Amino acid sequence: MKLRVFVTLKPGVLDPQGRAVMNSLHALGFGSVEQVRQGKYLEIDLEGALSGEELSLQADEMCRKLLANTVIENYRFELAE
Amino acid sequence: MKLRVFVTLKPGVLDPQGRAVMNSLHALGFGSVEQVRQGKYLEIDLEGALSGEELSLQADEMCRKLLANTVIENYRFELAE
Amino acid sequence: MSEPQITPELVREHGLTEEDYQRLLAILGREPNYTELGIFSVMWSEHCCYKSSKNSLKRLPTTGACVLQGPGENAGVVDIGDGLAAIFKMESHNHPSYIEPYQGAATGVGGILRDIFTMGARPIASLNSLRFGEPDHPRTAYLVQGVVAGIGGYGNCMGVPTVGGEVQFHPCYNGNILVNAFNLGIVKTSRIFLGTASGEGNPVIYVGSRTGRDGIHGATMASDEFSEETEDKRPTVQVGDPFTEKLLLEACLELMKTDYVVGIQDMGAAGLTCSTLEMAGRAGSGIELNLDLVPRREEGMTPYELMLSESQERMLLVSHKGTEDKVLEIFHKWDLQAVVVGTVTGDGRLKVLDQGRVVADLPVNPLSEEAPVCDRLEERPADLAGIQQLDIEALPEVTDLEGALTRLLASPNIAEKRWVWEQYDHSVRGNTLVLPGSDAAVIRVKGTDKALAMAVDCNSRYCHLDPVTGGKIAVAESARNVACSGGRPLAVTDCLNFGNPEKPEVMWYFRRAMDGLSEACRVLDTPVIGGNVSFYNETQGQGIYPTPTIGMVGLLEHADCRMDQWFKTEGDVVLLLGRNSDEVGGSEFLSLLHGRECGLPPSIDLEQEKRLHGLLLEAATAKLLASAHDTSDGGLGVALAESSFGQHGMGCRIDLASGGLRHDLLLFAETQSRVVVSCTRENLEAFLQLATAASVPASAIGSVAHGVFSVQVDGEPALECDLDRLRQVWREGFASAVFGDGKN
Amino acid sequence: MDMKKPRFGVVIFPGSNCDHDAYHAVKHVMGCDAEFVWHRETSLDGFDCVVLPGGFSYGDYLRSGAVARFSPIMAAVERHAAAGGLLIGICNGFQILLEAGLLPGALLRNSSVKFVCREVGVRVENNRTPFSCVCDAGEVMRVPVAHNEGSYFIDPEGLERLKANGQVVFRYCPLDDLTPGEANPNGALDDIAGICNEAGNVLGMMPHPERVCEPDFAGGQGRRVFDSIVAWLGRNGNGRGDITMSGQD
Ligand SMILES: Nc1ncnc2c1ncn2[C@@H]1O[C@H](COP(=O)(O)OP(=O)(O)O)[C@@H](O)[C@H]1O
Ligand SMILES: [Mg+2]
Repeated sequence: MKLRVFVTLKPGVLDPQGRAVMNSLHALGFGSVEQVRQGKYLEIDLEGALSGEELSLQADEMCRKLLANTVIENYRFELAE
Repeated sequence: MKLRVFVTLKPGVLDPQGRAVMNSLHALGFGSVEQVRQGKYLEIDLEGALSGEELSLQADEMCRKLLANTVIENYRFELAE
Repeated sequence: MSEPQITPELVREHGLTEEDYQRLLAILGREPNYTELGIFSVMWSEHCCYKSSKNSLKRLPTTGACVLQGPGENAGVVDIGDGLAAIFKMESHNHPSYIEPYQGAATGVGGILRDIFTMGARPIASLNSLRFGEPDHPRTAYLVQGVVAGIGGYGNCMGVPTVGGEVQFHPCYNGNILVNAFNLGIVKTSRIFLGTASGEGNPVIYVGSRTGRDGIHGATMASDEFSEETEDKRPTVQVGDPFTEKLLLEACLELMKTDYVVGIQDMGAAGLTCSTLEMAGRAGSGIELNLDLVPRREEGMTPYELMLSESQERMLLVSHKGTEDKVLEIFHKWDLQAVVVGTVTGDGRLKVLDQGRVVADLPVNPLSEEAPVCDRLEERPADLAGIQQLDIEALPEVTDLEGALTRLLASPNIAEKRWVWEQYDHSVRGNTLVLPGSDAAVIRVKGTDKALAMAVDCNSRYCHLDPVTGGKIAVAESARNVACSGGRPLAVTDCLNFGNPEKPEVMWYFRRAMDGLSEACRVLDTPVIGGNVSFYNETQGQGIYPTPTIGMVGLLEHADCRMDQWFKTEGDVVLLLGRNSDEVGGSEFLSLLHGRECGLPPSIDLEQEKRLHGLLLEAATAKLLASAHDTSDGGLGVALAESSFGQHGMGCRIDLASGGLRHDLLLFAETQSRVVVSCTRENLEAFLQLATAASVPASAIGSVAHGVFSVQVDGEPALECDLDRLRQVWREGFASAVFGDGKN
Repeated sequence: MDMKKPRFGVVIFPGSNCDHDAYHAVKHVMGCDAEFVWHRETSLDGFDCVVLPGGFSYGDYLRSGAVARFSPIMAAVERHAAAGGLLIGICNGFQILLEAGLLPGALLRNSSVKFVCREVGVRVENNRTPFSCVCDAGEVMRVPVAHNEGSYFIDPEGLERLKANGQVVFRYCPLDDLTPGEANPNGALDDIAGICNEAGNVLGMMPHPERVCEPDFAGGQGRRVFDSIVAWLGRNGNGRGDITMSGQD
């Protein structure tokens, strides 16, 4: 199984990296860029025979415990074969 | 328009972050984790009236020029309303 | 697994000439297999065997009273008293940093740190010497950002302060930047470890990161010119893992408190190949290596790949038989991989096994001893005589001296480098007595009264115009920076960055620069204890200027006798040591204000230089001086301004005697062996006596004044500047030249 | 009064690199007892003050402090804090305390998106804590920062609570006209450089006082923090005296 996790900063939390990327894109001539938010993307290979429901619970636990800091970040994940 | 960009390390390129996350997940009892690769995820808001084809070209250019370091990274993107 | 046939093409692709190959056949007594060919190829690459430079390097002075270990080991060692030694070295990571600036620079730092701690020393200070192309070249900003972030990223994580360095910009580096990393560590003289594999039957242990397909052919890549095809070699770029290296550092130092270790060496270029061959070579022993036991990061790796991989953060060590379990335990405590992968043998051969098969079986000594040495042709560049011409009289006089000073201070070569060194943790370990920004960094040696001063320097424009003089000045200036901080220059490490040695002009430059370095090191009594040669710094046939960078280390017996370059107290007397002249050839002034790079660089009298250092040291020891700053790029005018930019807000009021010199030349010529010092009125007499005794010309030229920058010549106003504005120009020059206004 | 020397425990996580500096400051400069504690240990019994030092625990991979907070020693750190023992996290140590929930808020990437190492002004906002009790209110110390992720963040209600409880112990402030760079080196909310918990016995700060405890280093003003700890421990007989956090910020 493949678990894909997306971690993003919560709205309202400053994102200096995103801003720096936006400025660079503007400098490169990509004027249509209005906002950039930078987050993390994790690809996790899982083995084992957990069912969909249990797997989801486990993935959620990984995110809450470690992968995201819920004080400042939101997370979202996808499970795929 | 929303542009979502996923940047990942090329296969074979060392990913010390991914390894550290994996070790930590193991220590937390998530023994089923076999591999972790950490990448970047960017959400970019675009304004303007470019068509699908042109937009794709532009997005691709952004990735090549700035968002991904193609020496060691691969990228992939999605465009959505 | 089918391996490529050995064909003439394959041999050539491995960078071996027909002659090299015949030599290889003679050593082996048979055809090599693919793995063996790979091993020969990396061992006989320029990078590993110094075939073009060996003969010239032999001429460098490498011994001296303080030298405990000269070139040949991972790094050189000097005695600093109190039972302690300083281990230091500088190394280049130019090509990788051009391809991937962050990772290239980061792994450069990682490599030099391993060279230091592999000998048992704890790294306590790093320096870096950087060369980029023109500030407005399209790639420069990207490269500057990446290289600086990479050096910081690795060093900061390691907890080793980066305390100084230099950054220069010149079009000759547009396609070939230079990233030279220096590190210094401290060790007890009784606990120095060498890279030797002695004692038949002793276990050979692999520690650190797993082996992946990183940088295969990196060692040969460093010996190739860049070309369009280099693009394809890109995946050879390696990613650094400073966290693992930090664990490796702590584990190694913990291990080195025990008596288990026989020898230890890091795996740098050509990883397992180089480390096994060199360790066995030094001991006159052999090694049997079982590749099945080598930890791997990827599946299906061939013996060729395993032997040639340059994966970072790995070490090889030999321990006493029977202690291996205890050794492994220490590494495991630090969450590190550690495995016995072989045994020391007595047959003088490197034998490599893979799945029960012998995949390489080579005699150790002949491989290095009979490595090819090239007697490269040399030829004086035909156009040199032309560019050495400069009619100083005919040079239009610059009358707007304030404008000239402002432009010089804003030039990214002279402007403050704060943008760079604020990205480096320069105060971790709590020893940094003189922070970046002054002539040399001064680092206290904990547990003693002592401190070490260190600086890196090279003026490649001088070397381009006259390599002998340029070489001498690189040594003299770095030593002068150390002396200005109160240190007695002890010893040198070098990083010799040149173009393609197969070009006779490059070789001509190289040998002349060596002559200059050798003579200066001999006269100043600062032996070369290690370093590195980087050839092939060329892109599409365009080579860099010769850039023999010098890293100088000096000792302060008493840390509280240190000096820095900043004026301190209103009313202190400002003095100039040395004599002025109109030697404006090769200067920053000539380049910036006249757009010309020509003439001969300033001349240098090494004996005079040595007396100057002696005087500075005496004065520092007697605590007579409040500040000392040498004049270098930008000459006397810039030196006076720089001394006025300290935290105290103290500028100066100066009246110079022109001695008949044109005012622009008086202020901006880069005449050597000059230092601007300041002292209290009470100390003036005593200091002048010392100067007279040392036969160093010293003249009082003015006094320290708060918030003022005013220079008269022969009583007439020459520079009346707003100190705050000057300082601001100098502060902002770097970022605005490289990133444009407002950005970054 | 108990004249026993205060005992400091300096925790070493894999990747800690200011551990030696903290140890040097408390042991060799302050003359206190100090011991290193490896992160796999499970007890902190007998320590009057525990230091989580700076560095790059676990390489700062994922997020600073995210992995270290799960180290075995952290259970003992939590017990030590809950029992009222003094606990100070510096730089990476601060990040670990936040990740572990022992202090509120989070640290974001510096607004410059660059690592920053520079001397900054650190103003004492609350001098009634064990970490600032010998300082004058409003006193400014010259202390270096050195970090990538030091921009303190907390939601508006959280910020109000911090202020109301006097939990903002240190703020960045200008030094003098000649020291370049903005007073606030990282974009921290409300210029916050250091905070404590409600009880006042747990402090986290980004600046590195341990690097500048001797006069040769930036004037040695970092020592004020350790002088405070020692004075406070002395006053309370190394016991777990009550901390009065009262008073508005
Ligand atoms: N790359 C760098 N890294 C750290 N410090 C640097 C770097 N470049 C310059 N510096 C610091 O800036 C100051 C001025 O450098 P430089 O102009 O090269 O001095 P000098 O002319 O005396 O050799 C020195 O203290 C130097 O250490
Ligand atoms: Mg200098």
